This record gives sequence, C-alpha cells and structure tokens, in this order.
Amino acid sequence: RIGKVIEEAEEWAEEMGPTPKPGIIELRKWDMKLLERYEPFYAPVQDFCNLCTMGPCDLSQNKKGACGIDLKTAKARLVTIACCIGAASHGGHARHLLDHLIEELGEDYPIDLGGNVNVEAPIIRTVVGIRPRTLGDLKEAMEWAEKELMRVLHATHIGNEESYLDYESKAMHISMVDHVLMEIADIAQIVAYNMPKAEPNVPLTDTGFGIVDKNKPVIVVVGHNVLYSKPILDYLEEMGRLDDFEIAGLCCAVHDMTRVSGGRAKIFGPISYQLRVIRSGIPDVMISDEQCIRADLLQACKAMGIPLIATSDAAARGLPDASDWPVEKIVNALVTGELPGVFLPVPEKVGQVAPLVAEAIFKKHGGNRKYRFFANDEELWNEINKCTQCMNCVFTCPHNLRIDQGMAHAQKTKDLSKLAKLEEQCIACGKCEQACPKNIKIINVIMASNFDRLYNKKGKMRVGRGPIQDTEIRNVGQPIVMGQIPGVIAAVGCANYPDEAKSLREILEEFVKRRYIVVTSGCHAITLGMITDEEGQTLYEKTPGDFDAGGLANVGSCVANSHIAGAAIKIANIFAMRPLRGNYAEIADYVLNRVGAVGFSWGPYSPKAAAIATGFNRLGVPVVVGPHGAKYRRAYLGKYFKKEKWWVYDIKTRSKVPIEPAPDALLVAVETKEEAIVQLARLCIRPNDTSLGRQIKLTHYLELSQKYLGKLPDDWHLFVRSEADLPLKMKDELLHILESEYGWKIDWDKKKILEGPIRRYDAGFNPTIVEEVYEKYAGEKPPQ
Amino acid sequence: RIGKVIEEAEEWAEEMGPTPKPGIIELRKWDMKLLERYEPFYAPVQDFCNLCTMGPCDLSQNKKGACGIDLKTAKARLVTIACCIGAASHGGHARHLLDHLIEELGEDYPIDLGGNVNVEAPIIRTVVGIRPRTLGDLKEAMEWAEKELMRVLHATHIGNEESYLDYESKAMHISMVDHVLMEIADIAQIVAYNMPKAEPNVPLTDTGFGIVDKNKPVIVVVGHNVLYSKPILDYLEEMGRLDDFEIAGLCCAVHDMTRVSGGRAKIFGPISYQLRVIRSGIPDVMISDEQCIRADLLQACKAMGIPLIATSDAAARGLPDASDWPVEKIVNALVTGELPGVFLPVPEKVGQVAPLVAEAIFKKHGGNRKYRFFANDEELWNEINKCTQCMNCVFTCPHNLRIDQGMAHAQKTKDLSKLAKLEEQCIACGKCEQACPKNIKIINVIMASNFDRLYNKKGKMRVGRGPIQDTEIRNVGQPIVMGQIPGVIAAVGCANYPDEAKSLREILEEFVKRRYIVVTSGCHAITLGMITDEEGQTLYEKTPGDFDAGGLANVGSCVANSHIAGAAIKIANIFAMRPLRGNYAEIADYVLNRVGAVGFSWGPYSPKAAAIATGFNRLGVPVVVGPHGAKYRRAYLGKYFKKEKWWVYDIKTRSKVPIEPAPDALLVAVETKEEAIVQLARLCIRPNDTSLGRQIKLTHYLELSQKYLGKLPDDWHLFVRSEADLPLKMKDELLHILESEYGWKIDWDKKKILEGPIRRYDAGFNPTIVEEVYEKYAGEKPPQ
Amino acid sequence: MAVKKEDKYPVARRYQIADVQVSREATAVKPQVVVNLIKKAKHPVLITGGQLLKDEKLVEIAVKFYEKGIPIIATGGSSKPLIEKGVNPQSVVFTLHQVTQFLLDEEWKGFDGKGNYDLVLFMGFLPYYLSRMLSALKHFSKITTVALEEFYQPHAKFSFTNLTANKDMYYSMLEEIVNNL
Amino acid sequence: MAVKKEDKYPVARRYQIADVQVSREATAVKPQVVVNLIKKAKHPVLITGGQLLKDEKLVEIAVKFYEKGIPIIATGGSSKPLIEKGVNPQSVVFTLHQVTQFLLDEEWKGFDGKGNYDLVLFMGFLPYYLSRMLSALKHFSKITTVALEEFYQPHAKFSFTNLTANKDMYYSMLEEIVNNL
Repeated sequence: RIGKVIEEAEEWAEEMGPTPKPGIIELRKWDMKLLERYEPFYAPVQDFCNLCTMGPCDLSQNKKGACGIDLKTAKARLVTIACCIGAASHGGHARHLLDHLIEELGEDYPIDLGGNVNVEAPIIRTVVGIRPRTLGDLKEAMEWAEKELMRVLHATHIGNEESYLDYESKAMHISMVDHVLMEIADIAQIVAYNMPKAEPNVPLTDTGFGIVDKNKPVIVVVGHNVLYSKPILDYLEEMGRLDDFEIAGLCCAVHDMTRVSGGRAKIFGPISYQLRVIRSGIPDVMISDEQCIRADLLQACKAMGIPLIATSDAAARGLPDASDWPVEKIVNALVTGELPGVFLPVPEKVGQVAPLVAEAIFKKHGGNRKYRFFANDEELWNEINKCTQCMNCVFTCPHNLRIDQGMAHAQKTKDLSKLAKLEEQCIACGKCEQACPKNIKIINVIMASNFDRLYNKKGKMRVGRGPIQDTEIRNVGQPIVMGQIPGVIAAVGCANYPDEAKSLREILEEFVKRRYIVVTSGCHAITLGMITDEEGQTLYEKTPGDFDAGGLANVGSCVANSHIAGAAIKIANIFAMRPLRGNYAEIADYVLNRVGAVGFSWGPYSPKAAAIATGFNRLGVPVVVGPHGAKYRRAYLGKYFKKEKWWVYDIKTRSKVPIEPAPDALLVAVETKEEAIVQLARLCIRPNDTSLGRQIKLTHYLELSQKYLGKLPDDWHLFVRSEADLPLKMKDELLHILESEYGWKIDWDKKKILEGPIRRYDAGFNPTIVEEVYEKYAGEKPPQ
Repeated sequence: RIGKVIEEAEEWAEEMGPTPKPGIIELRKWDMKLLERYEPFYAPVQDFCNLCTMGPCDLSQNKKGACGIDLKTAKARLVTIACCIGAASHGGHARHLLDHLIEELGEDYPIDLGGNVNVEAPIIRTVVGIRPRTLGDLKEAMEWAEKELMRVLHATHIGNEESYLDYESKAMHISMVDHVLMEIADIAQIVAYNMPKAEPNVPLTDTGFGIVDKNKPVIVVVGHNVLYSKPILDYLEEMGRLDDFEIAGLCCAVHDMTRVSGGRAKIFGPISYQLRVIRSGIPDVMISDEQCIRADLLQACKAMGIPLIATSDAAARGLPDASDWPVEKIVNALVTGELPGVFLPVPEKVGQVAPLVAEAIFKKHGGNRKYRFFANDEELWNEINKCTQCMNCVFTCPHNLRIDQGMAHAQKTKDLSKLAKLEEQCIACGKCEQACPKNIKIINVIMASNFDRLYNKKGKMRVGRGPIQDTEIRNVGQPIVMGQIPGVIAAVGCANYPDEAKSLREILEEFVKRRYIVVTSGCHAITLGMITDEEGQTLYEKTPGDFDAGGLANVGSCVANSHIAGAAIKIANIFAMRPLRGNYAEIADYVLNRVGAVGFSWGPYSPKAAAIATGFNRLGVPVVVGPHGAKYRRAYLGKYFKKEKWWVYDIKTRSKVPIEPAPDALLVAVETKEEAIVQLARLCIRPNDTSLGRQIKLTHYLELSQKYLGKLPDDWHLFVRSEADLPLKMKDELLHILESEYGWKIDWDKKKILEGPIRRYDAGFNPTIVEEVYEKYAGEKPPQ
Repeated sequence: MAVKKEDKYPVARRYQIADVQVSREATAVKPQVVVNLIKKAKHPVLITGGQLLKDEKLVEIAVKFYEKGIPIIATGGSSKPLIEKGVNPQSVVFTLHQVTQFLLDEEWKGFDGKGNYDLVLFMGFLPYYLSRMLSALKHFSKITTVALEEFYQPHAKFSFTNLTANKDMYYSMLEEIVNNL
Repeated sequence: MAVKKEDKYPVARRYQIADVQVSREATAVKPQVVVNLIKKAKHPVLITGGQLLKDEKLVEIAVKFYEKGIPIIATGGSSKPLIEKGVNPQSVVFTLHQVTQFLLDEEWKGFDGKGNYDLVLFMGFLPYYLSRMLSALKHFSKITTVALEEFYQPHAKFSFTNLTANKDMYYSMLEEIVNNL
C-alpha cells in the first residue's frame, strides 16, 4: 500500500487534492451550493408510491406516505434510483470490457491515447485522484465506483433520507461516478481496440437503409458493447471474407463498430430504428448485447424469421446458454429454426457463429428479400381500411401522432402522404399496435407509406474520434474562458425527438454557423449523420471534425460522453493550470463560472441519459433537454428574481459580489426547436466572460432571440456590466433601451453606462463560490 | 495473486468448487431449475410504467410498453430493482462497518467466533469460495458483492432483459449476494464488538415502554447500524456514568446495542413504535442512523422538541454537517434549539454529544415529562369530537382499520375501548393524519386511548446470540435431514403485521410446543419479546435459546439472518460432509431436497425483506409471508397438478424419479394466522424425509390442518410413500381414506399399501435436481 | 345494470385510495347482476377468505351459496366454520395466493376436475390481499371475477360498491343474491 | 357547471391513457365556466406554447385574449407570431419549465411585479410537456390552472374535454371564451 503510494507520487508530481475517491459526504457541500441556487423542480408523473408493503400511499399535494416520505422527497429518491441505474449500466459495460481486456491483454497493458493526449483520463484524475497508466490502474477507479454505487443505492431504501436536497446530492454523486465509469469504458476500448485516438480527421461512415448492399448476407448488431460484435470483424478479416458480408447496426454498438473498423461497419440508424430494420426483413442474423434494445427483440425477430444471438448477461432473454456448444450445433439450431435464438456470452464464438448463420440464412432466400413491411399493396390497404378512428393509438402514442388522421385521409383519398409524414416523427415504439382493437400493423403501415424515402435513405457520419487533444484545448481554452468562442454545445443522448429528426440539424446548424464549438455523441451523432440537405450532404460533410470554433466533433458512443466532460476539465487544467488530482469542487466551480459549455439532449429517454445530464450538472455544466425530458420529473431551475442567490466571492477584490444569473438553470426542458436555440445561446453566458466575450455571446443571444422569439429577450440587460458588453451593431439602440425602459443612467457623450448594472466589469475578476477555493487563492477566510 | 492462491490452499484444504465468485451466468441454470417448478406469479400493483421518457405506458393485460417490455417482465424487473436496493442496504451497512473496523483494528484482526464455531462464514465459503480469517479477508467478499450489484442493477436499465425468468434469476443472484453482505456485516460486528458468539444462553433484555426509567435522561437510538450508537456506551462506561442514563431504542439499532452491551440497552419496540416513542415525549435526544427510519423523523422530533443527531451518510436529512465542529458547539446548538438537529457522521463525537445533550434537555424538564400524547383529557376529546366519519382515514390506512367506528363509538358512549383496540394493530404510519380533513391527531388519539397498557408494557427479549454452533448442527443435522425434527421455522423480518402483534406469538408457540426448531431475528424477535402471556412472560422466558427441538433462538438483528441461512448450509457441510467452497448449486440442491427449514415473515414490508426472502429461495428454503407480502408483486408458486414438474434424479437407483410436490412453493403469502400455521407445517416436508421423519411431519401437518382448517388437508395423500409414513394414531383411518377416496390398493392383512403412491420409499434415496451433482456422485450422465 | 346514481347506492370508493391502475375499474353491481352472472356461468365457484373467522354472517351466507349448488374453495381457515355447518369445500389447504396461481393456468382442471372456473366469486378477504389477486387475474386471465366484499375492489371485473358505512346493506345484498339463486 | 353527458360533449379521455394519478382529474369545462373563472380572477394570465407556430388560429385567439386585457406569457417561440400581431408579451424568453418554477414560488411577484398569478390559462402546448407542468402546479401550489387544449389534460384544475375528433368545436369553444370576456 505504502509502496504503491510512493510509486504513484514518483509518477505523478501533482499534489493530492482534498477529495480523492470521495464518498457521499465529501462533496455534499458543493452540491448544496448548487442546489441552493438551482432549486430542484419536481413534476410528478405519479403521485403515489408503492415501493413497500405498507403502501400504496397517496402522496398527492405533497402528502406523506406510511414511511413519512413526502412527494418531493419520493421523486428525488426516484431520480436517485434512476441515476444509479444509469451509472450501473455504464459500469456494467465498463466492467465487462475491463475484465475481458485485462484477461486478454494483461493488467499492464498501457493506456496510450496518442501523442496529442498527455492529460488522459481527466475525470478519473479529478474524481478518483489517480493517474491511470495501464488497464490495471483503471480497476482501482472501477472498484471505487462499485463501492459508491452500493452506498448511494443503499440510501434509496425505505426509511433513509428525509430531505430531497440530500437525495439530489446523492443523485449528483452517483452521476459523477457515472462519468468516471464512462471514461473507464471508453479509454479501455480505445486503447485495446485501437479506436481513433483524439483524431479530428476520422473517416466518414455510411448511414441509412439505402447503404446496405442487400445482395450480401447482412449481419446486424444492436446495443452498446462492442466487445461482443468486434470478434465478427476479426473473424471475417482473418478469413479474408470481410467483403462478402454487410455488417450494419443500430445505436452505440454500431457506433463503436465503426470506430474499431475505421468506418467499415454501416449504420442503419439510431435506437428508434430497431423495428424499422427488423420488420424490413433485411437482417439475416441479429446480434444483441445490452441496453436500449427492444425488450421484445426475440419476439420481433422470430416473427420475421431472423435468428437472434444474445450475448450480454444483462440481457440473456430467456434463451438457452450455448456457451459450451460446438459452433456447428449453434449454427444448426439457429438456421433450421429449431431455436429462435441462443444466449452466447462468448465473444469469440459469436465471431464465428454470426457469419455462418447469416450466410446460411442468406442462401435460403438467395438475396431475394421480398418482405418490405407488406408483401404487397393489397395487404397494406387492407390494414389501412380496418381503421375506425377510435383514437386508441393517438392516446397511447408518446407523441400523440395523429395516426387517425393519416388513416382517414388515406381511406378517403388513397393518398398515403399524411401517413408518410408520420414516419419522420415516429420512434417506432409499437405502443399503437398494442392499443389497436383491430390489431392493425400500424408501424408497418407508417413505414410502408414512406417506403421509398426510408428505404433509400443515405447519409454520412464522421466516426467517433474519442478524446479531445491537449493541443486543441490549448487553442480554445482561452477563447472559451474569455468568451470569444461563444460557447460549446454538446448534443448528446437518445432519439426520442419531439419533432422530425431534422430539427436536430436545424438547431445545431445555427451554432456551427455562428462558430460555436459543437460536439456530439450517441444517437444524436447518428441522427446528424442521417439528415441530408438539398445537396444530399449531412452536417458532417460540411464541417471539420475539430474541437474548435465552427467544428462538429463526434466523440463517439454514449460512453464517449466522458470526453466532453473531460474537455471542460482539461480547460481548467491545461489552460488555467488548476490541479486536477482529487480536486473536484475547485474544477466544477471553475467550469460553472468560466466554461461556457452547455449540454443538449433533444430526445433524452433513458436513466443513462439522466445520469449523464446530472453528472454534467454537478460539474457546473447546464443541460437543455427536449420536452420529453420534463418526464425525468426533476429539473434544476434558478430564479432570476431571487437576487440573494446570485453571488460569488471575488478573489481579486476580496469581496462577495452580486452577479448576473448566468447560467440561470442547470437542467431545463424546452418545448420547441426555436426555444432550444435561444436557451442554448443564453446558457452559454458565464460570469467570467471578458467584455469582448460577453459582447459576442450577447450578440448571438440577442440576434437569436430576435430571429426566433420576435424581439430582444426579457433579461438581456441583466447580463450587461458595462457598455463594452453591448453588441457593437446595436450599441446605441441598446443604450437607449437601458435608459428608457430600465432607468439606467447613461453618459451620452462618452456613451458610457454610469448606473444600472448588477456589477461593474473588472478585468481581474476571479470568481468562486467555494470557500476553500477562495481561501486557497486569497490566503484568508472568505468575506461574509 | 498466485502467492495468495497457494497461501489459501495451504490454509483451507477444501477443493474449490465449480462456482467461486459467481457472476450472473454461473448459477442461471440452477435458477431456471427452480423457476421451472416454482413458477413466478405476478400481482401488479400498478399496470403502467413510467421509468423512461417514452412513457408513461399502459401495460395492462400484459401489453407491451414503448421499449417492448410487457407487464410481467416489468414487474420482474421491479422485483430485481427492489432486491438490488435491499442488498445495497445491507451492503452499505457492511461496508461502513468494515471500513471503520479495519481502520480501527487493522486488516489482520482475526475472525474468531468462539470455540464452538469452526465453520465460520458458511455463506461466504459457499458463494465466494474463500475462508475469511481476518477482517481484511471480508473485504474480498465485499468487493465481489459490489461488483455484482453493479452488474445486476445494469440489467434493470431500459432495453435489457426480455424474459421475466431472467430477471428472476438476477433477483435471486443479487439476493444471494445480499446474504453474503449480511454475513459480512454481522461477523464483522460480532468479532470487533465482542457480541455474543454463538451463545445459546445469552442474557434477557428489557422491552416495552414500561421499562424505561423516566427519571433519567433518555437517549434513544433508531436504525440499523450500531457503529454510530456504540460509542455512547463506550463513552459513558469510560466516564463511569452508565447508570445515570437510560439508553433505549427501536429496531435493529437497539437490537445490536443489546448485543454489545450484554442486554444493558433497552428496547422500546420494533420499527412501528417510532411515532409512539417520539410523540410520547420520552426521548431527550434521538440518534438516527440508517434504514427503516421515518422519513419525517426530523419533523416529528422537532414538533416534540427532541434534538436529533443523524449519523449515517445514507440519511443526512438535510442537516448541517457538524463533523468539524467542537463538541460544545454541537451540544449548544441542539440544546438551545438553535438547530433542530445535526448531521454528525463521526461515531466518536456522537458518543460524547448524545449524553451531554440528553442531560441538558433532561435538566430543562427535570424529569417531569408531562407530555403523554395529549396534555390532558380535554384535548383528547376535542380531537375525537372533530371526527365526522368521512372515512378518508379508513381508505388510506394500510390495514383499513375502522378508525371511524372507534371515533363514533367514543363520541356516542365516551368509551375509548374501540379506539384502544386499534392500538394493538396500528403500525403508527400516520397516513390517516395526512388524509384527515379535520387534521385530527389520529395517532395520538389511538395511543392515548390505550395509554395505560401501552405505557406500562414490559417484556423480555433474549439478546441476539449470533451464529449457530457447529456442535448444535452436529446434534440436529441428522434429525432435521431425516425428518425426526419436523422442521426449522425462521421467523424474520419487519413489523407490518396483518393482525394484532400477539398473533405472531400464537403462530410460533404452536411450533415451539411441537418441538420444531424456531429461530428468529429483527423486528420479529423484538415483537416476541413484547408479547406476554397471562403470567406476564414472553415466549423467550419459557423456552431455551438453543438451536434445537423446542428451542427459540434469537440470532440478532436483520444482518444476523445470515446465520439462519448459514445453519442450513452448515447442515449440508457438517452433517452431510458436502464441500462448501464455491459449491453453491450443490448446497442449495441439498437444502431444497433435505433440509426442512421454512422462513416466515408475518409483517414483511421492505426491499431488504424482499432480498432476504429471495436469497433464501435461491438456497432452496421456502418462505411464508403475511398478507401484505402479496404486495411484493411476485411469488414463487408451484402447481401440484403439473406432474411433469415434480421429479428428481435419484443417485442411488440411477433413475429419474417422480416425487411428491414438497415443498410446493418457495414464496407464498397467507391471509390469516391459522393459514400461516398450516402452511408452515406443510412446507417443512422434504423428499428426503425418512419414514419416521415423514410420519412425524405428517402427524403435525394433519393435526394442525384438523385443528385450524376443520379437516384433513386436501393433499396429504400426495406425501404418503408407504404405510410407514402414516401418523401412527391415525393409521387405520388414513388407510381407509386412501382406499375409499383415492382408490389406492391396500393389503389389509399386512396393513400395507400396494398401489397408489407417487413413488415408493427407499432408504437409500439420494435426490438431486442438478445434473452436475448427479454426475459427481453417480459417475455418469443423468438419465433422460 | 351497473349501479347508477339514482339508485342511491353509496359511491364506489376504492378500499385504498392509492391503489389506482390505468385499466378499467370494477363495475359496481347490484345483487341481481351477480345472480345473472352466476346463472349464466358454466363453472362458477365461490372462494371464501379468512375474515369468515371473524364474521359469522359471512359463514351463514357462504353456507347458503353452497346449498344453492355453488362449490366453495375455502382459504385462510374459513373451512373450519364452514365444515362445521355441513359444507364440503373443494379445497381447504391452499391459500388464495396458490388458488390464484392455479386459476391463471388455463390448463388447470379445477379442484373438481371439470376444468378451470369461468366465474369466481370472492367473499371475506383482507381488502389489500384480495386486491393483488384480483389484479393478477385482471391482467393475466380471462376469468370473470366478482368481489362480494364490504369494501369496493377496483380490480375485480364486478364488485359491490363501498358498503363500509352500512353493514346491513352489505349483508342484505348478499342475502338477495343467495335468495335469488 | 362541469360538462355533463346530456350536453353531448365528447368524453374526457386523457391525452395519454397511462398518465394516471390518485388525485382528482381535471374538471372538463364549458367555455362559459372559463369566462367566469377569468372574470373572478384577481391576476389571471395566459401562457402560450410552441404549438402556436403550427396553428395560426391559436395565434388569433391569443391575440383576442390579449385585446380583452389578459396578459400573455409567451413560451416556446410563440412570441414571434404574437408580436407580429401587436401583442406585447410579459415574457418571451423563459420556457414553460422555468415559468412553472416561478409560479411555484409564492414570493414571486410575476413578470409584471403585481404578485404571483392566481389563474393561469394554458394554450398551445405539446400535451405531454404541459401535463408535467400541470402536475407540478397541482401538487405544489394553490394556483388554479386551466388547460385550453385540444387534448384533455387530466392534471389541470379545469380543462377542455377531449376535442381531437372535432377541431372546429375546439376553435369555437375558444372563440366563445374570448367573445364573452
């Protein structure tokens, strides 16, 4: 133990900060700081609890249940449980990978992220307080994370927390752990599988139904853990038969397949494409691993005669364990249809079985895949004509899509266009079919109605690049912290979009054009690779992949989100020289006050997304979510009118300073793309902006507000500290408004603001809300 | 690593079995065996899911939600989550203890459970495959458990399992982990705090309101982790002031306080006594730690002016962290009422602060605690007279207690007896008060109505003894496995009793009298210590504390449940010489077929109880729960009429043998005490019973059925293999019934059964349902 | 023939306010509806619960059901008073939990070997215990369930309304059923 | 004055079948009830949502509300068409999420400084997004909420019934309100 510490000290000169391997208590004070300002908001879905046998209990109007818990605290507990499940998912994934890779490559396999990354694993450094140099070192972080999960989940047991604030603190804690776990997973797979290492210029990969060569056997992967599908590539490469097969997939599994194959694997689409792909009849074999996979995958594949290989112990799907069977036996069982699927948690065997099965199935139909949602038009119209407009489908559809109107219009006019339009918005969840008293195959009707567009869809996604380079950080650190780069927009998460998928591109294009830094990952990254403009190009094809103003950097799959948080941390370290090691609160405080980064999830749906967002929140990064995000039940929303809550300690002037409400929310759900755009620009403002930076940020904020909201925003004056903050083109106009509408005093000769702002701008302004940080740099206790 | 293995091998000669440190997959086959026979039964509380933002989804009639999950699978997932939370609770507890004790005593502190326990940690041996000799060794088991929690919780994320069977397998897995965690916690505290070590003759400790000397400052502890309250004893002992204070408490916290203090701490009552105690105004200071504590504890204490010290990071209760404050500052803040409570996660400081606060508060009122639910009778009647019989309270009460009738009767006749009667059943959850439109203090009314009985209640509980001795196992192993001891009844769990608490004693007294082995723990053990008979004696005072026929052994707090599972395992090992090390399936198979132990939880309410029960189930031990247990949503219920499901491999005859459905359920909820008694006797029957054993078991089963159900049970004939199985006294009568009602052939000369039984009895019968076990002992593949 | 407002029946308040589901709540019915259901049923059965041990009137009613040819599955110890009054229950030892599991199995032949039951009447149970079983049957079977309880049972197909304020009405409704069989 | 069967109004089917709660569902109301509520209110406000960008008729109605003296909080970008038609919203930049958080704060003085609002009308929102906000206000505030939507909103205090089958009826109900203010 001591030997180890000394060895580490030699290796890593950085001094240990105050909170290495923090438990629940260590960062509670930081959380309470955030929660004081960004008050939790609860929007209950259900107003009762039935988690213990004294219940069910009516908690409506914030009543207390049998255990004494009230509605708010019960919701905060549920959020904590969700974040635990989210973290456990990335953790289960990371642990699988790590154990497997260590077994294969050894504990001492080095972590080398290429010459441009010297500050590797910034989250692990900051949170855990270690600098991992080998796969074995990652285990130390892993074990700490597992320990914390048990502790936090413990707190969700009946009869623990009394305060919703403490549950929020725990949710933040386990979500910070979640970021550590994502980092472990992605670093492990990058170094072991030689995925792109912080490379801005990664190849483009094909996306969409249209790019799959249907004259080859088609192997389709779905899920999140490349560990199980990579051996398919290895095996085919070894056999020299890569070109004889199509390997395509959905969601993060294929995301990472494109990273290990240099863009060779093809992307069908995001998670919402599962039923589209299966019911199209294109796959010859399906490989599922874990997370976000349809829970009726086996049923769905069986109905289409597609053999299924389930690989992860997180989703064995009730299938027989074929681990010990010879390859021939497995292939035979699947090809003959003796078994609809097998559970095969042995990656190497999956690599052999999948191609053999695909080939045999392909031979059966000879590439003549007749099935395209319906065998013929008659079948389609038979289904459409069954509809009585009973509305059951509409009242169960997550988006209340007007299927009734699409059907009625088609019945009356033989025109499928209204139904086709639904395809652009439909997430193919299939609930409509469950609710339909006539058992209409509604999903198939919708897909068939838009068949040509869907089936010929083609696009390009830039392969996941992995981490951000230290050099990139060096270039953009100062302009971000000073504000000249108006912000970093990180579009991450799932595909439960409130609107047609193209709205995602519309939102982000605004920011790319305005030379914000845009980063993306997960299903958002995939969707961006599927939306083409009139020239047939995706946003990737029009923008560089750098982490730089005007760039669009795809970091990779869900677990690659860690590189986005990591980039914020690296700005504090590489640009501002703040020490990372076990120094979480200082870094988060730095990010909150200085780094104009905003997370954006247009279609978040899962507990993983909840944990990712909450982890960003604890780090001081606000997150904007689409309207479905309101169903996470909890938001963090500050109140501009509570002036006593908006303050910082200024280390320079040794005083407590009132500040503008920036950012004024850590988690907010918007309703429309217009609103998303304005909020994203608005939440990039930071107290530490220089005059030039603030001027640029306000320029965008004001322009976007005028463009999308029809006028200047209500609160723009709050962000003006001096005339130098004002957008140049509008300066006079704005000064007049400040005088006439807000009663500010203006010296019109000098065009100077004399009175009005919340505070004056000071070039040496050095804000913090953490007493210990103040003390560290000011050398004295903070002022009261 | 290799060095360690060799060292272990030297230390522990036992060969490593097939499944040390099992993951989710390793024991899946065993689970599927159980689930095939004991089919999961789902009783949804809610028929919709809102765990992701695609929802909420209607799952009624087993519809599928947006992710594809159906109602059954969704319920199985919820059960898995509950078991995860239960396991995490014992795990958080164990980890706290372990880290603290290792810090205090060192990694090498030996595990010594006394001369009578050589097979210590039977669960850890069987599951983890290690033999822990020091506190440090327990860490290895702990880390494995933490890893498994993350994996299982991962599987509960949206889009993983498709099969409810696989969720059940995972629930069983994490519940087995739960048993490991309980064992870690209890062994650690026994050896570190010198709690009784497998001692049958432990002292009795006082229980009930009546035993608290109200002329001393009263310190009350509530929760589960003795780590935080033990220092109070240490400090007072050091000061020589133990006699100047009353130290009493509720739930497992005080359970374990009695174990560390040799019965010195006093027991107010089980978990359901929290509001009774607080509102009585007796406590001068309250110490809370973790689990099953009212989530409105601070509010409740504040209302009574009782200062609160919250100690565990699982329940910081929104209170300021006083860890760094000087003792005087904390005491002052609490005594002056400046703060209603503090969060003080430093055990040593709690030890000093609690007595100082109690003494200061006591000085204020001088022992003159006037408050007894109401200041005077007038106040009580004012409350009663407010009632309009609107029934809101009745429709929210977990037991639908007829508060309306009690109130109406009192209003009309001035007689409180109907209200007083409610006190015997009321769990004091307080929901009635939340629902009351008149804001009547219903709990206080009920308590005040039964004031004298409640306030003067006195009883005795035998202090928790810890593990079962190897010698005890040696004595009872054979009679249990052969059946001469008719069974082991383990009464464990929470206090959400469906009936007056005394029903618990009535049920268990049947079995004590019939010389079953009765063991108990947790709130059941406490309740048994509070129910006195006409002579004023509790069941403890009338029975020995041995693990032997006719004994009543209290093993201790919740985490001591591990010793009950451990006893079953030790029977397989010490009596039957089955190797334990990493050999779970064989041991569970042994227990299922041979060890007539049944768990019983009359008032189970928590996720911990769910995990404990499910852990017993995986080990082959059936559990009977009270009617509230139906709300756990899932049961494991076999079907006697599915003959193809009732079979074993018989190693002796090398054949697959049909067997009687024994036991025919792994988890069943009964409605009444009468039903509980009959089911417990019934579920003690095992395929391996000898003729004498079966005869004894059937004697009790038949007698109890006649006594409580009014006739012979419907299925008794299924358990008859030969005339030797028949209860002697009833032999002729039963043979006649077999002939006339069931068409069996009887040789009346020899009084022999010629035809009829499912199978014949064979003295060498050697049953197993595990192929690998069959192969191991038969030396060949099992028959088809 | 559901209970209507104009009939002056008490409102159907759930036995437990928080036991809500998306799916339809039980139709609150008058005795005559139950009579018709029984008459139409091919294989009806009455399951009695442990509350018969605390309410002699329910025992009396159950005996009358039996005398009118409705077979009885006695659970919770209710067999004892019933047997004393001459009833021969189809089963006495299985809990309602187990009986419900059997009912959910379409292959089950019933305790009488005549096949699974198509109409199941419930009487004399702890409300919260019965509710879970009714929920299981509602979601996973096609059996028609009828709760003849003092408390309104939302997850039955048919249930008496909430009769807690008027026990006499409860008894007289039960009487009306058995008298009209 | 709730909607009764005899009025031949459509049934109040929830916008989402699975969005059930224990607490009371919204009273489905006729236009005149809304008129009365507004007239009685001390500090009413209309919050408009992003669906105004897709439905000009709703913009028209909102303008009429404004002309009748009902202040407007415009969210989701609905301010743009409203401003074009001469409306001066009290706020344009805050999301409904934020506005709801403000409404929950009893100390909030409103965007106009006159104190928190006592009656809040909602028009033009995505049903599932609005539903969560109404739920928050239902459980944690005393504000009277009125959903003027095509879909019935169960967690409002008052809501139009389900009008999805008859958009004309929806519009005419809105017209009836603004015409009677």
